[in-house]
Amino acid sequence: MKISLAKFSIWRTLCWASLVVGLAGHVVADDVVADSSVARDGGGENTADGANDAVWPRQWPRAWFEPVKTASQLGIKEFSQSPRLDSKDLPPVEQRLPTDPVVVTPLADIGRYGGTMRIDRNEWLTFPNVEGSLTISADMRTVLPNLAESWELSPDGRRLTMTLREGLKWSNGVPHTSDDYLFVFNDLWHNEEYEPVTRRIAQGGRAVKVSDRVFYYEFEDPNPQIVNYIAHYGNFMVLPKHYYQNFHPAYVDRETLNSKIADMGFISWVMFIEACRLQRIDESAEPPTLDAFQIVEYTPKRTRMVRNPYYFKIDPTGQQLPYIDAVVSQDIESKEVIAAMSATGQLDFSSYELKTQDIPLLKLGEQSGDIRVLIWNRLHSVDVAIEFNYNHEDKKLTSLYWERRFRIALSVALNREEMNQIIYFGRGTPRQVTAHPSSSMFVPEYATAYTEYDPDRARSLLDELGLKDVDGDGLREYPDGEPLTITLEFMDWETPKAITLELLSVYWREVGIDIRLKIVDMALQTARAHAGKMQMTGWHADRVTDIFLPQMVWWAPVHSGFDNTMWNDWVRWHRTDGQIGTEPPAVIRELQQWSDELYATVDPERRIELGKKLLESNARNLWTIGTVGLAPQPVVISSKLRGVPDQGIWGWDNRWTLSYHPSTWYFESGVASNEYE
Amino acid sequence: MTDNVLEIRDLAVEFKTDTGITHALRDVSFDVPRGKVTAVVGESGSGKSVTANCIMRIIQPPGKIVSGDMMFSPTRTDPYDIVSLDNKDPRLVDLRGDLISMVFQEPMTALSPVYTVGNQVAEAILCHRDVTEEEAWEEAADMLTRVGIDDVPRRIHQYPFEFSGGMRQRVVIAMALVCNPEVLICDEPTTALDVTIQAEILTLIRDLQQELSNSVLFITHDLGVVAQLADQVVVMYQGRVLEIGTVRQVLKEPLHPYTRGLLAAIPGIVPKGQRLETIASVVGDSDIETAYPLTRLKDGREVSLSPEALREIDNE
Amino acid sequence: MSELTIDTQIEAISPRQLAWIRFKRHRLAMVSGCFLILIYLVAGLCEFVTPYGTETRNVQAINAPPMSIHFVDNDGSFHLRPFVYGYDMHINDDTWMREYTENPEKRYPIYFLARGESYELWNLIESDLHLFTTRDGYIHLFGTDQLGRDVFSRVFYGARVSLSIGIVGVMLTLFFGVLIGGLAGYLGGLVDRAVQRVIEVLQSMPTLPLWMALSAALPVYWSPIAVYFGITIILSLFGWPALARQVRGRFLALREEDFVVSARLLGAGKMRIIFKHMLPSFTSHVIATATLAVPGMILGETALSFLGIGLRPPVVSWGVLMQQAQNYQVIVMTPWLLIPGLFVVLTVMAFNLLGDGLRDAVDPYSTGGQN
Amino acid sequence: MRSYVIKRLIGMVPTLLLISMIVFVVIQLPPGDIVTSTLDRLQAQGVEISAEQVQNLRAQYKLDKPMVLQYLYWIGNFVTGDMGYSYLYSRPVNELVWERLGYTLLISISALLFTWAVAVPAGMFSAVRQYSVGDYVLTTVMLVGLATPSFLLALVAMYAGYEWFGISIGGLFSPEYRDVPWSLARVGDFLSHLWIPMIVVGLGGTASTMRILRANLLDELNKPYVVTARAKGVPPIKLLIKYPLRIAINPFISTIGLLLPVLISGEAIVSIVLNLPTTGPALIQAIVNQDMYLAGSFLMLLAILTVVGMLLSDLLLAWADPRIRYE
Repeated sequence: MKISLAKFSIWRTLCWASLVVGLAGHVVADDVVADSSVARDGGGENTADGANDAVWPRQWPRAWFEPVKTASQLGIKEFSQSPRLDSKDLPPVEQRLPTDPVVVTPLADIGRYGGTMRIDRNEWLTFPNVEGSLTISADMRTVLPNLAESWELSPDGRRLTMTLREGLKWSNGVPHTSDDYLFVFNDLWHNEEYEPVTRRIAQGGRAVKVSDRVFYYEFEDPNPQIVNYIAHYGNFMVLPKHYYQNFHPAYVDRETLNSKIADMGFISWVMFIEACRLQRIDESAEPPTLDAFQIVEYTPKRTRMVRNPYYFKIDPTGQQLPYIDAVVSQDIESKEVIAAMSATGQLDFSSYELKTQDIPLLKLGEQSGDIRVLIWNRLHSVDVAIEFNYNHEDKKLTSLYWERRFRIALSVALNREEMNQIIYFGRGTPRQVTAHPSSSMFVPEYATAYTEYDPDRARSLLDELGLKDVDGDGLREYPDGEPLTITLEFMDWETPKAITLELLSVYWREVGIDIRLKIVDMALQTARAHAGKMQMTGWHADRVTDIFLPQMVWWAPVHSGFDNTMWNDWVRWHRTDGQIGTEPPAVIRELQQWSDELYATVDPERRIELGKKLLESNARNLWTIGTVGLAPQPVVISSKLRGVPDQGIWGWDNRWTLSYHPSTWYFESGVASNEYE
Repeated sequence: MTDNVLEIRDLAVEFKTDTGITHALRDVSFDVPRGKVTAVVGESGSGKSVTANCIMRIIQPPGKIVSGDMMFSPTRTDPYDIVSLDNKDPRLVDLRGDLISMVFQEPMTALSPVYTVGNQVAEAILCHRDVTEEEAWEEAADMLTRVGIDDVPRRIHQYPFEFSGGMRQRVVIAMALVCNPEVLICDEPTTALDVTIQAEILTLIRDLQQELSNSVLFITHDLGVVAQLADQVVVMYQGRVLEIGTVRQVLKEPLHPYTRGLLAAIPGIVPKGQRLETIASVVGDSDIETAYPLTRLKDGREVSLSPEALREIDNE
Repeated sequence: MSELTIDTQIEAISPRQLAWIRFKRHRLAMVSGCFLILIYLVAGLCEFVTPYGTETRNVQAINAPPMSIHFVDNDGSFHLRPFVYGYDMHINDDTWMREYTENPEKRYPIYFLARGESYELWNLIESDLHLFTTRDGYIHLFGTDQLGRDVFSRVFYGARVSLSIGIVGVMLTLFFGVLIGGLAGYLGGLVDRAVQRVIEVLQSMPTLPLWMALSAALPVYWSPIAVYFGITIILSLFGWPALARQVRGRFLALREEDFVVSARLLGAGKMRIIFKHMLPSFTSHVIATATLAVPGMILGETALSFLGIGLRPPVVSWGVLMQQAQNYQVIVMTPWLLIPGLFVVLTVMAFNLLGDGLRDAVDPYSTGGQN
Repeated sequence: MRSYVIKRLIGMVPTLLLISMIVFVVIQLPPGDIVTSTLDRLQAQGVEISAEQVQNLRAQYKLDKPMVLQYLYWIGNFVTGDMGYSYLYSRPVNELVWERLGYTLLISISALLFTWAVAVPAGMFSAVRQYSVGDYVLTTVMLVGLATPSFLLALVAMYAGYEWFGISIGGLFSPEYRDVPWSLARVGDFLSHLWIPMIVVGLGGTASTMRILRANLLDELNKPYVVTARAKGVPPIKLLIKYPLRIAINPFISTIGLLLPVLISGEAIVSIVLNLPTTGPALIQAIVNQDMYLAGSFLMLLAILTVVGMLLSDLLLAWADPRIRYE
């Protein structure tokens, strides 16, 4: 038992420990942000030395840490295409590829064309259609070029200039230009109908076109985080203007637009563009894409995608990517069925809806030889972070929340090691909510603060607060004798929340805190989170890597949403400069100020310093309580699927598979494909 | 060919129930003469209907024929013993409805409510004759007319619940006679009907019998009906035959005390002001309980009496 | 069932005695009745009957299979006191499965009426006496769930909730059904027509989708006990029409009976006539019908809880237990978590058989009464 | 007959109106509404929305109007075939419901047929061979079927289907047929998947149907008209079918209408377990996500389905039983 545990975590422990020590000063996101050229060269240097091989799985090609090379750099002159395209009435492949195509390094072997990948619809999130101007390196700290061949952030952090690659085309052959970025930034994000309140990252900004290939984002205040934002979120910042402008009031007169939208069965153009963009409607098959696959058929039950003939990436032998011809995603409504379908080889790639507890079943299915079960590692700091609603209308409750001793009591009441054994087969890590070990702001002590199991201490802390069991039912009441019960509402998505919280409620009841669980769905969670009605909720603590950490989801009241409803009033107060909401206590004001400064500073040292301060505050005060994190994530693939790394990091921060280049995944011979035409 | 179309000998039927074996028929023997009307009389439970059901071989479990034989001598086929027929014997199909047919007590329920009368009458023909549906319906219409139903072309398509009780019984009779059976068994056909209608039905049966010259086995408890209709009378009690004779013999000069009792219990014969006799008051139950074999007398009648009583009769 | 006891003092056979005699002939119904009495008894005393509480976890036995009871140990010697062997748990590195092997070293004898975990019976009587338990080690006759909780104990704690929902729900149904059906049948006319229409409408709606919609509308902050009653009320909301229809029919027939007419002529009030004269005359039918309605309630609760919109932890009901067992994994990996389902099946069957028996006993001519 | 049909059709109108009111109330019960769902989408992208904007949205969806008006809008549009807009799927409800409703209907009807195909012969056998071993075995099996929660049955059937018959898990098609146009092979594949939900949904109703039939038959078997027909010389099997069965079956032609809501309920939960593309899973999704128009349309259409089912069963009964027709 002990041995196996050790064996499994060697990689992880080594990885993060040495990374913090050895790499922290070397290749960090901040350098990249400050100067793109450094990152491009730096990445290359770094992966060359042996230390890196020890940190990251040996299997990963070092090219995954570097800026992509182009065909001319590697001297590739001959290009070829999938036989599927031979019969099509298309220009030759050389003309479809950009002037200097991007070369992607596969995991190991050069792949072969063909096959249809079957996935669950939600898996499309993780098997991404994510081509943005910038992208993330496999180390989750470095920003790399993608559609843009270079970028430059001005020293004051106010202007980001992007230079696109030459000859990029949408999947319908229409040239891809700066206008496609300007359309999103200026015409959507700064349109009052589309976004009544401009999102934080775009506030006081505009996009300006220099040429078809060059444009820049300019901001009133320093906004260096825009680079990280684009690296992570860039695919949402570019849309085919030539298609969407037909549905935008700036380009079509109102009456025509309204009647057109109404004819299509929509209430407003905003809803149409949103639904189309998020691929929820039949029309989602119409707009062209820059991604590896384009949708050709959309129904509420399934989506069919085929290769984009104008995709801009090739493999080292000059073959146009992707290798796989088509992807079919079906809407599997019953989540319970997905594990069974995965285990019986009915899906070629499946992970998003799988949980750690599913691993034995999947491993059993692996014996049939149809599938392989890879164990990746979730990047979530903890699988369930407990969120106190400090602004709840029940003032009695919030004043209790505000007691640090109360939060500490609740934290040490949790037997995290037992949770780890029961839910994670002992292969997770008991933790608090803090940065991911890969982060430059990670401090190990913050992760272990108040994680030791000490129910006696919890009881005495609660006693100190005057919470006593008056009526003898084993549960504590308020000092004035009123019953104390907390309702925890949560969505059972992604990480194993239901079982974790069931266990948590047992521990808390053991120290006398009455906690009630209620599973809710997205709409209800959102509604109640917005209204600040939830007394307590839980969400997995992602957004903890360097790319994402400055967004300040967990560390300070500057963001609220369905996933974070700890302090809505304080967030509002901060966002509106005190016009609405409530002024937070001084200690919270301080967090907001640090957060603002961290967001705006262009000084990498200062940023790390501020980040650590915020993390320390959380470790000391336990604004949120953590459970178990860095847990194993099953990834089920068809045994015929090649190019998927055996070990990977799983989560939203790195867009799940983005840096492992799904376009280079391929099917071994013998896979039938009837999906293409 | 014998004069009797049916000769029943020593027929015994038992019903096995939770409480033991009930002897429904014990050594029943009598003949049904050809072309005559034989009436079987007796009170409820005397075994009249069981006898009829035995002849049709439609006795339901737990009832069972345990012994005896019923020699059936139809004109159309060779004679055979009905009792000995196997359940799957093809002759059984001809027997039921073709050679022998039956009219039941309850005209209200003897017809299925979900089929038209035409359908149910024609079915009887279709079961036995190799004719087309149209021909069967024509024959059925013909028969319905003969049993006195008006406006047959319309009514043939109606359902039983659209008919009055008497009309329904006419339909049942039509159904029974449509194949021109050699024996017609009427199991209390008029009991459930109004008195006026009773008379009409009886007239109908008698007229048709004379017209078609079938043999009729007429089961009833009504001695008035017997007098009107029958040539020969069989008196039954508790599963036994007590007395057999011509209608004149039995009704005018009953030999068996039970028969006498039966006659005495008929209202109307009793002078005004006198109490109506019960059978038990005429003959003690114990007398009837004692079983004696049927003895054939000189005048051809048969009676089940103690040797003493028989001697007495002889002496007269 | 107290209605069915025979008063031997009465010489003439009352209708109830007659019914009891008829009922006794239904052997299956008798067996079912005994089973139900037993399981209600066990559910009522589940703190005593089960060795552990609902939240007691055994971390050494996560998803452990049921233990078998032994009399003969590994050396072949016989012990009068039955015992179980403790488990050795090992997580297989390849399959990630928890593999359990019986360890002959860990022999845990079973003691009856022994001291164990302390509890409060009905939140009143404090005790630690259990029907059976072990002194050292642990005993999981039905195995354990994913948190290492004893399935045996949870099944019977769950029985308390599920079975009481059946009874409480049927009581509510009865109340609504008899009241509404009775009024409609007695008053007739406009009221009757309106009730008829409502019954028709409610009966023509698929119940489960409506239950789903209503359960989803229960406020999240409701306490478990409030949710319990909420669910019960929702379940009975669509149960009463069938009963009301039947009651109405009986009322219509009874209304013309002599004793009712005479009561009316004597000037008795409507309510008095209904409750004093008419209701008692068909109590037994109502009881039989109510018995047949219980399974629907129990199945309804399991279905809603199974869908996650009924009861929820820490309340333990059969439906809540089944919710854990709702996926393919359970059948393949931990089939013993389906044991609560077995109890649902047995109980529902028992109620059906008992109801049939009762109905035959009180009304031998009704359809379906041939068993 | 015609006047009977017309009378029944007119009688449906108030029923349906009443149902629509109940449905409307039910879908209004859960907290939250469509505006919150819209907020969710905007918020997911880091957008916060102002109170005024919320008000505008509410006005846009007529949520600021009184309940009665909202109901009238809804039912008025519904009658004219406009079922509103699903926010969950971003599609007009019209486009979403029919295919699912079709599969629901298909499964329910095949379950009904299964119920009959099993219950009628089994009931006949049990009645004719009353108290035989076969009678007890059949009764027991049916009773177990009746007592087993349908989701449990579905789970076990899913497992058995995969382990023993190699039927792919989830859905109504094998993977290779899931996404191709209809063909004979696809129909075959569909049928090979249909039997699991068909049996699981149908089994619950089979037990009660069989028991009713058995009892009815036992009542009818000794009726005089059966003896008459027997005496007429009708062969045994034909006799059984044409006479007692024909009558015994009438009372439960009228129960088809009552069976339909039960089947649809069963279908909903079974489809959730088996992941079938029917109304059940979509309905629960719509309910928990407060997709009011979608949930309301499903509830309403299912109710209409059963009301029409009841009408049809009444008409069928009238056709089968002349006594009713001529009343």
